Amino acid sequence: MSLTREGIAYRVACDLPNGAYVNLGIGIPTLVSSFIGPDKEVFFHSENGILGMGPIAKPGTEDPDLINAGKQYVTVLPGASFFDHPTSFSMIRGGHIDYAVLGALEVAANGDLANWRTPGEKVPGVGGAMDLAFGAQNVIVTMTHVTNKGKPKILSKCTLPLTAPRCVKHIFTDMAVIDVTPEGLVLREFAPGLDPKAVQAQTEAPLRVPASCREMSVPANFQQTAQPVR
Amino acid sequence: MSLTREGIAYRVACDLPNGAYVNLGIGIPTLVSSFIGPDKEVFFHSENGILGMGPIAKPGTEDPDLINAGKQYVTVLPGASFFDHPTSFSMIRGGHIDYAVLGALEVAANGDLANWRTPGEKVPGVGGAMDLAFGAQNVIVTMTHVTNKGKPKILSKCTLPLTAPRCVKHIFTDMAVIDVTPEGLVLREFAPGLDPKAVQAQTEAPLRVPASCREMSVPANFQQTAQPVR
Amino acid sequence: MVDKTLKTCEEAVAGVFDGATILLGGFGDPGLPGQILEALRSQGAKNLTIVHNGAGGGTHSLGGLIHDGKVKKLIASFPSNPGNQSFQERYLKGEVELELVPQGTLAERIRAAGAGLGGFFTPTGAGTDLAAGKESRTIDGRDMIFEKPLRADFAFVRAHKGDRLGNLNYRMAMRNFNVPMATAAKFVVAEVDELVPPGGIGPEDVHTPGIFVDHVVQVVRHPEYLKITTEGR
Amino acid sequence: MVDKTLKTCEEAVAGVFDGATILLGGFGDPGLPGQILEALRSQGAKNLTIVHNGAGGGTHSLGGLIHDGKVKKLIASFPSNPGNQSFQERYLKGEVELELVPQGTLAERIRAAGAGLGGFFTPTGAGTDLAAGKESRTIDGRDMIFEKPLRADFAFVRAHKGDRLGNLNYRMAMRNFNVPMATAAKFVVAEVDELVPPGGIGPEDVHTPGIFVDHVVQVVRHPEYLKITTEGR
Repeated sequence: MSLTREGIAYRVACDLPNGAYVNLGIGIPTLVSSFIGPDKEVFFHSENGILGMGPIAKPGTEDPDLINAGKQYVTVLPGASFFDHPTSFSMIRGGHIDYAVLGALEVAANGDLANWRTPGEKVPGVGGAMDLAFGAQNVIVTMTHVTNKGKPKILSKCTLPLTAPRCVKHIFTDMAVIDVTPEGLVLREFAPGLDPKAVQAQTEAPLRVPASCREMSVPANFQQTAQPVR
Repeated sequence: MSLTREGIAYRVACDLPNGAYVNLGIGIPTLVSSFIGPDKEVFFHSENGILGMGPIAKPGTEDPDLINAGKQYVTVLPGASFFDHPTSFSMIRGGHIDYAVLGALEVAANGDLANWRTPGEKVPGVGGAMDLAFGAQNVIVTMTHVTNKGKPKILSKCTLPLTAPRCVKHIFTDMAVIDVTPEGLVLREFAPGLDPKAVQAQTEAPLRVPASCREMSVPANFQQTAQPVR
Repeated sequence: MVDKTLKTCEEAVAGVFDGATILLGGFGDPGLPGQILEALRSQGAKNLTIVHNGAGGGTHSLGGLIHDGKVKKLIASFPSNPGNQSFQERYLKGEVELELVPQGTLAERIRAAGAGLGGFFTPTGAGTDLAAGKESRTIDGRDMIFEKPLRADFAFVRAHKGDRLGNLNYRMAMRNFNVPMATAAKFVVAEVDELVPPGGIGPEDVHTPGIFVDHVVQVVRHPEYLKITTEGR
Repeated sequence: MVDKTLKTCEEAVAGVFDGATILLGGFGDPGLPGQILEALRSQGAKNLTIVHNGAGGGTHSLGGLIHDGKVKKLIASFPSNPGNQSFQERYLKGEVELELVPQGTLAERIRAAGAGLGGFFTPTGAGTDLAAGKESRTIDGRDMIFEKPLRADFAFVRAHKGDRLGNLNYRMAMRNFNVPMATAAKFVVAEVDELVPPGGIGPEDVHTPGIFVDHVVQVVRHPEYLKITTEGR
């Protein structure tokens, strides 16, 4: 078993505390906002000057002046605010964003993150990736555990250019929840039906498995029996 | 003859062009705003976050949230704006303020300005004086030509601590209008009834007197026969 | 549900410890959190470092805190107003330290702290007495000095409207130092005239987004506000 | 009387010279001065350096300017969107230079220029490929790199409302890069939806004070605005 993309997002959403200020990257991270339960308020930030974003705008209700950093038409909730880029990145660089949830190409055991240059990509683009990786209080990575060629993405050392050194605190994949600690990677949870050994087999960097390590609690509709998410 | 304080302010006001953005210091500079004729629009800036200030508030109409940098209750004109200190000093430091009209203790022939520490003053205070002296496009000094002990304030070299080096462009006093040029001080105008020689006698730094040097044109009510303004 | 409101100014200052550094908003009275300041005076914390444009007036407000001997150091641009007696008396006796900073540099240093920057080069002050001990370099032909970010343990600010999420809106000239100060401290409390529900401040009218603010406390403006505030600034 | 209004976008770009550096506002379409940009494309100036978050879409807008070969260099954070074909084709042929800057650093460098600062230290990028050639130092235990101000000959921005004094008000997410860009160029023109008389934007609602703006030109939003703008971003 492994988690669907929605499952990974759901699992991240479970960990975000009430009152958190959160920036979501493109891809799986974007899905996180839909899984915040009614028991808590989480505030979503967009680099282009929005705090308090609501859901994606319904077709026909889009406002041309209201997009998110991924250029989707969005909405805002009561209590939202608009501001300029310097203010928006003061929130990021100044450590005011509690959680940045980002995709990754590679994560190293020491928390190094590589997510801005893909191998073979000829035109580089960095956007706000470095600002978020350097600035947010907690960088959470969501990704598939291995590449679409089956190679591990959690490594002893990144091979791709770094986005930021030693920034990742937590890794959420289709197979596991892993914490980055001063003593290395710690396996906190594994997907239903897996075990620590199965996770380690897909992880190049060594994982510590504490006594508290357990199977994830994720509804069945977020699990799949097929191959892990590509 | 010499100019009254109002006369100095009037003479400065005559030189401010239509559309100028101007910051007025405390003292004689504050008086300048009342002498802007109806033929031009000049925009007054206050360090504490106001652009487009109008006159001092009439008694009984003061708003407790609306003061100028001199802590007087003021008004704003249509088209005014409010902003925070970083923005306000971006206007100053960034060279967006066209004219800063400041008082001075001493001005040197090379444009050095000393206006922030008085001799014998035990508690220092700088406020926005340095920001304005370093940042404004044109620094205009208004002051009495000599100290209240009759000593020249326009010197070959300042004796007091500098506010900013080489910043003053024009000097308006009760006796003269003097331009600071790369070739030294140039006497542009002298007060009615005086002559270049009389001005030089009260000026420690040498004055160049070009052929264009002339008597000021200032209404009689701005002139006084008594001693120069103290 | 998130609720950042406090009931009293006493709660706002309860955590202030001896030796704390405090950013105190306002320029003159607009934006000065006067009632939090009075609560701070009663709270008793001492050896404080206060960052404020001036030095407060008479023996009330910041002047009162200094008068009471609670302030070890003042970081300010203009503590030399004739009204700043409490500061001036203690300063001349050597009982309060002063770090004098040009007003724009003070605002920018606070902003830099809130923005996570390590400092900046500015022309302001280069070649003057206030450049003493500062790193200098010539950039694009202009002499510049290096200024460091100025962060604090606490920031106390005053706004006009606030909501339970910490969003703030300022009237007229209230914004001044409050906007950068609200970004640059570990614990930020705003005193406001009016608490409104979320959305009560339109999203374009939020001047300090709630992300920067820990708590909001509604106060009733002193009926003699205007009268009181015309003295001693 | 001061009147900063222009009648046409052609007037806005008339002074643009070959080799000019231009700050181009907007993030995606909100705040993008699309009609000034079309006028610039017709105007014919070449060897331009454009500062913009992305690289524009397809063969219209900034994409069109690049497609036409008018752009010598792009200073951007994210020119790698699949929609940025014009840029990518010319970049891969070596016909356009690229200076890649992290988005927050780009905004802050522009702000620093407008604020008269000489540069700043930031953690963003330290120890990465984008730190190459940059001065670095450790400040308060954190690795930082030095970033320089980024100023320009021209800035073109888009706002919602404007007045004859140059005051601007932005709707929703239009503010983005426009606010700092309007402060950082010698000649600044804003394209607006609506011209209002002075005071038509309340003094608390002015996001870009007129002091920063040279001219304002009112345009009619393209009726297919929404449709057009959903492609190629």
